[in-house]
Amino acid sequence: MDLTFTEEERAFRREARLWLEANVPPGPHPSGDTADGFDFCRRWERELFDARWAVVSWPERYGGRGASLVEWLIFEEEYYRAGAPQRVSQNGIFLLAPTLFELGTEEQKERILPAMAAARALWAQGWSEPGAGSDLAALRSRAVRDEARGGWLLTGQKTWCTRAAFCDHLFGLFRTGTGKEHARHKGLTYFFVDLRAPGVTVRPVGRLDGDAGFADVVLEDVFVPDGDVLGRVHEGWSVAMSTTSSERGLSLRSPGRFLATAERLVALYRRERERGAGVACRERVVDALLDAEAYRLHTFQTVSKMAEAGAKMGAESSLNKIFWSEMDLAMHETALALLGPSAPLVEGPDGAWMKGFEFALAGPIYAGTNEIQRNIVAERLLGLPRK
Amino acid sequence: MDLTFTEEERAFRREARLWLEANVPPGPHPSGDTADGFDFCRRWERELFDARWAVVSWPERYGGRGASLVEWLIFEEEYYRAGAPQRVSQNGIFLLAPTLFELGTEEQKERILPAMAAARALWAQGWSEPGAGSDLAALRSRAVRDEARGGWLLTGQKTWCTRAAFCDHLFGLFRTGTGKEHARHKGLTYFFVDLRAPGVTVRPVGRLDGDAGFADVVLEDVFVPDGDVLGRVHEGWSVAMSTTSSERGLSLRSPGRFLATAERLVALYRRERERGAGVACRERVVDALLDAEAYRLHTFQTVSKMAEAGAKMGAESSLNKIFWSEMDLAMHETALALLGPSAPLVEGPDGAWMKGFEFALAGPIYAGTNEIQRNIVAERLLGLPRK
Amino acid sequence: MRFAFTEEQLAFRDATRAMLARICPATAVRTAWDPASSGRDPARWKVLADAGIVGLLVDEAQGGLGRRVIDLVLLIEEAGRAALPEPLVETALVAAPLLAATGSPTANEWLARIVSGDATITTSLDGEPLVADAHVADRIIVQARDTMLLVDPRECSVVHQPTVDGARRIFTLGSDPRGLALTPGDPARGLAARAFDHGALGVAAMQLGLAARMIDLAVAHVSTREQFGQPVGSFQAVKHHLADALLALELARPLVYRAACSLSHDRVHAALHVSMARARADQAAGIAARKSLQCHGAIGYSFEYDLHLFMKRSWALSSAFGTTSFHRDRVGVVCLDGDSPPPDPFGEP
Amino acid sequence: MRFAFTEEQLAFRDATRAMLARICPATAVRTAWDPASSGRDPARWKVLADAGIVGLLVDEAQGGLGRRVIDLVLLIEEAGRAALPEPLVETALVAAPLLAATGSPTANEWLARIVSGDATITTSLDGEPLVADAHVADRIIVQARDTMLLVDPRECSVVHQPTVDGARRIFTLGSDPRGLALTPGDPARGLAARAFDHGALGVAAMQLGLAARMIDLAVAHVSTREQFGQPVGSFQAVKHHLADALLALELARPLVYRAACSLSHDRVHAALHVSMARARADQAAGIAARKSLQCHGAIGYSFEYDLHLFMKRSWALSSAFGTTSFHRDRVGVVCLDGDSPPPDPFGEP
Repeated sequence: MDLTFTEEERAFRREARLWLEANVPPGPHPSGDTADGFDFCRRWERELFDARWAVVSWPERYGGRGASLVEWLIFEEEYYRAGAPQRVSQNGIFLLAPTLFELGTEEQKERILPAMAAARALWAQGWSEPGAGSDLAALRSRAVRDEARGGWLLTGQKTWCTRAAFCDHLFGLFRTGTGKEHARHKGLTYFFVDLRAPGVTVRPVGRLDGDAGFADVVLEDVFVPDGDVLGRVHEGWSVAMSTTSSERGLSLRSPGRFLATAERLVALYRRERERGAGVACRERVVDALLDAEAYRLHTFQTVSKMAEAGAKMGAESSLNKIFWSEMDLAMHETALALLGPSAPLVEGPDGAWMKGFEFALAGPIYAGTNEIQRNIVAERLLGLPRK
Repeated sequence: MDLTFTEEERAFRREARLWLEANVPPGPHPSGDTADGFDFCRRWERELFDARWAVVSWPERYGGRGASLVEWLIFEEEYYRAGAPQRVSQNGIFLLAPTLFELGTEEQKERILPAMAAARALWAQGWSEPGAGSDLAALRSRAVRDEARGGWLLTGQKTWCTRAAFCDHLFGLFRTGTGKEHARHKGLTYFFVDLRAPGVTVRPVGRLDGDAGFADVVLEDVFVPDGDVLGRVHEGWSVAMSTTSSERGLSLRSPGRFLATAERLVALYRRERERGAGVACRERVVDALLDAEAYRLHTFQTVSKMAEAGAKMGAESSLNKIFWSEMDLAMHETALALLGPSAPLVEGPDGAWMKGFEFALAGPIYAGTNEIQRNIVAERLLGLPRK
Repeated sequence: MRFAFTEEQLAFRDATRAMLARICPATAVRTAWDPASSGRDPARWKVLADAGIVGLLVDEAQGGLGRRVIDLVLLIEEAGRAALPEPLVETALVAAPLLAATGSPTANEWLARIVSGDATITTSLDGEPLVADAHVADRIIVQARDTMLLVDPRECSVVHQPTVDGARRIFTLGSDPRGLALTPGDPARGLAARAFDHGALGVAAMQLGLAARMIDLAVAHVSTREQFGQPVGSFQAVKHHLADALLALELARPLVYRAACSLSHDRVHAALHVSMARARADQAAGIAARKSLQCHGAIGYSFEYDLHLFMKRSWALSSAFGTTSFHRDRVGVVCLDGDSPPPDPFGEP
Repeated sequence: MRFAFTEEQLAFRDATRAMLARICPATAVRTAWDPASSGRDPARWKVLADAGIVGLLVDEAQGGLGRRVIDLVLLIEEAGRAALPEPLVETALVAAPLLAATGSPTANEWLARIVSGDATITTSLDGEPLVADAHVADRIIVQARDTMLLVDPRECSVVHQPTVDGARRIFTLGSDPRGLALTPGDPARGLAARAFDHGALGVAAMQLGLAARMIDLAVAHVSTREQFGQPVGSFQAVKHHLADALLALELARPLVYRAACSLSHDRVHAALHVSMARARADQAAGIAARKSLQCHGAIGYSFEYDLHLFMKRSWALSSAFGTTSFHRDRVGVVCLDGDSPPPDPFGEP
């Protein structure tokens, strides 16, 4: 066990820090869930890519640096430390790419990954449907074989597609099997959909926090060629599961984000302490520090294990997801308590806390509700009986 | 709405307070869950009865004062305020008696109630069985008809019978119906059992807190005459439900108990504050005060409603049970945090907190676990669908 | 000892609930979000005034109903259930009794206008720098230490401060506003303290109604929404979330009603009782928001669905007339910090 | 950066777990409750010593294995899993390094006896008035400000203070015990501070093992116990209770292992890291106790069932080498109270 960074890791951090300090545009940045903000973020993503910081852990030939997982975590820490803009490439990079690396064809990887990294093509996820939220296997959107054209015709409705109003592509599951043997988790196929293709209608859906990045995506006989199927036909569930495991676990919410929030919270505590307020919140700020520190160390522990044993994140990603989502919410609640009378304000220097609180409220819901995650922890990690 | 006490209520409180101040033996009192302590408590119960404080809300002819529910609450407050001994008559008075008043024959009431009030006969409850805890309807102890002797032969095992090692009688449910139509909640009958009757074996079971009041009661062909059936044969479930509703709700844990605990907690906080400790616990002590106050007011609200509308406690008793049991635990946890290094000690002036904590841990379990109670709240008060 | 509302009080509550369902459905609250509009509906306000609600606490001599806080608390709760955008707490529960108590010559004139629904008045008390509805209020009662002024907001600079709740409009006032002096010297502080407690109690009552509404929405949703082939509400985790929300609400209620009673009778511990009420009513609404949203899943997170209207009002109100933390702290100050004993826990409730 | 134990460390842990399952089953812990006995088993202690565990941190020159805290932490965790009654933390993790650090002439002699299993030594540090195992310890290291004495407990009055855990024996010492001076002057405080942190880390490791054991017991119970025609463990509320317990445990682990690492390398923030570890390990054990008991229902509440042996050890240990509150507070003191910035959150872990 060696909890000091290697000389290489330190050098990597220094390089990242210097570049970010020199290049991060001064804040506050517009939200990537608005049209203008999305454009701003897309331009920023391109700068990141040009400096080879967009996808540090990817192989160089796809635009990365072949960085280790520890280095990737270091980059993430520096990214949030620098207060850099929101990453609108996130769903592609963190949800789709790991699956593509594992199960995509060489042609797919070369076609999709560099464009994704360079923010030439931005991706939205298409998991949920109006009748299939936590119960993803209940999805009903279908794909019908179009043998003549060598592909599929997709029909149905996807909902809660993050930033789909602005993205270029969507990935998601569609029901290809129709027989009884294809109910629920069986007979699904993982597709890539061009959001500009004929038959696609994107309808923005307002979010609780007022931003409009969410969208419903309605598909009517949208043609998708065979080359845009990921993995095998009818086996989309197991293809998708490696992605949702990423979403829940390691990659979507790296510790750097929460270290940065905790640091801001400590600064807020100190400021309010001088005003004479906040004593009652001290215990909660201590908990925020403990949470952020525990999550950082836990993640280092996980990547050390993965690096050594080549292990994948399994049900442990559910533990992560419960922890970061509830930590994030608690930190923002504490900040609002510290802000006192000005907590409800959404503009000015402190307004970001209320916006952040609203966003944090979604954490225990998306990527599989925390109720589902606790079931998974109990059943898969503790071995409790399924119903 | 009038939140001041009437002149009669004040006079009642004064009288109770004066008598208790003059008569409560100096503490600490032995636990009623030990043999010696039980005898001590039984003698005390007799003193209470002789002064007509044992069962203030009962009619005078059974040994009470015909006091109102508000007066009963006032007596309870004064009782805990005075730090009077544990009431080993509790299970009879609070669990059996309300049912007996409602469903007992005149003969049963006259035979059982005065003796219970005078602590000549002390009662244990016999609900749980080894295979039937939260799932009370799974009980398997049986009663077989003995037509010749005009009664029933009881066989089976009851467990977690509070103080049964020292009590005289037990009340509980036994399966009298055997057909398919008598499964689960049906075909049960409510019996009184003499714990000295032939065929009864009482086996003390140690409790987590070291006291030995719990017992298993094993019955082998124990004869119980027809006169010791409460309510109708085969309808014991509905008979028992009015009792468990009392147990969960209003009567078993009156607010006085928690007001007294909160008062002790405040004193402990002030003492520890002077030692320089306890600042971090201030929020928790505030919560204890709020809890105790809320529970007191909520109870006054309930009895006002009951007095006016003649309403019975229904599923609301489940709300009460969740609240008082979790409040009690939180108060004791706070006290232990305040005690600091001496928290684990079980003797000396502060040792009562650890003992109280251990006892409080049982609260969310007995009388129907809080998980079951939350189901009841959700299904009966909010109308959520049963599975 | 009788801790129950009268038949009349309950009937007035039921009528108010029915009326608000008609004049202030969720769509109306949504309309009040429109930043291009004032977000206020004079016609709705007039209905409330005509029903006697706005002038409930005003003396009969000025055309009011001459009632007490305890008669108003259930109606404020209904306003919470409806997320009423208009400043009912500010005008009916804070400004009206404050005006009456100043004994100022102009007070009666304004009280009559409040009763008739022709005037809304809000307040800016010491330590409460944010003023509700300064964009529409006819007057603002501004207290600064020992002075209390009746200020015409059109004659001083008011700056809108956008909050999380688009229907709640909050403003800062320019420094040193000028207006008509209401009380000379010392009494101002005492009156302001009482007004502050009235406002805090009003917020507590609003929170009860908001919590109840959020729970209702969640119950309706989980009873019909199916996942895994069964209603979401049949899952134990969902049941327990909503049971927790109901528990917090039901145990907060009596604290709020008691505080209303204590204010009505000017009881010595009224301020403590108000703070106890706020501590738990704010908490109950916070739990109801959190649990209801969670039980809704992503649907509750969409702007088109109504839940957020109530959640956001609750968050916004948690900082009005003292924050939740302020009120919790005040309980500690009275009961823990001093060396004098706290109120007798076995005394009058 | 490599946050993982070595194969050898894991193998030593596995061997220790197997050994403790043999020499310290729950029945043995129950035996240690007997108030008529010392509650200690010299034969068991000898096995631990022979395995090299007791003397793990002692220099090879004195017969020990010359290892670091990071090599011991997993074994202490196993002692927690077994609720080992003997003073392993006190002797192996606190007294032995403290003795060695004093450089006192008699230290080596006692270190050799510790290694061989012939001596147990516990401590009484400033601010920690309660001494473990004074009834059986061969010596007690007593610190009072700048002095540190090696005291023979038979030569000073020790008074048993019964705790909730019958297997944990705690004593107060008579005032001004006499004994052999170990260090003159100032260094005593520094050494004692380090010993205190060693003890606190040991408690944290014990708590991890206790928590794991309690969760194991609950999982085993709810997987077989049936109510309402199905295993109790198939109810969602039960699943979520135990998931919460596991969550707390798994997120506490890395804090404890990091603290062990920091102590091993005398890192500048080692004391802070220890307090972070204690804050969360105590909490995890508390949650495991509460949730496991709840999932057991009444069965867990009986003295005959083993769960309480582990719960009570956990409660007793929460006050040893600083209370949970003390350690939480120390995190606040370092990171919040001063005006100097806290440790860089983006620095070395």
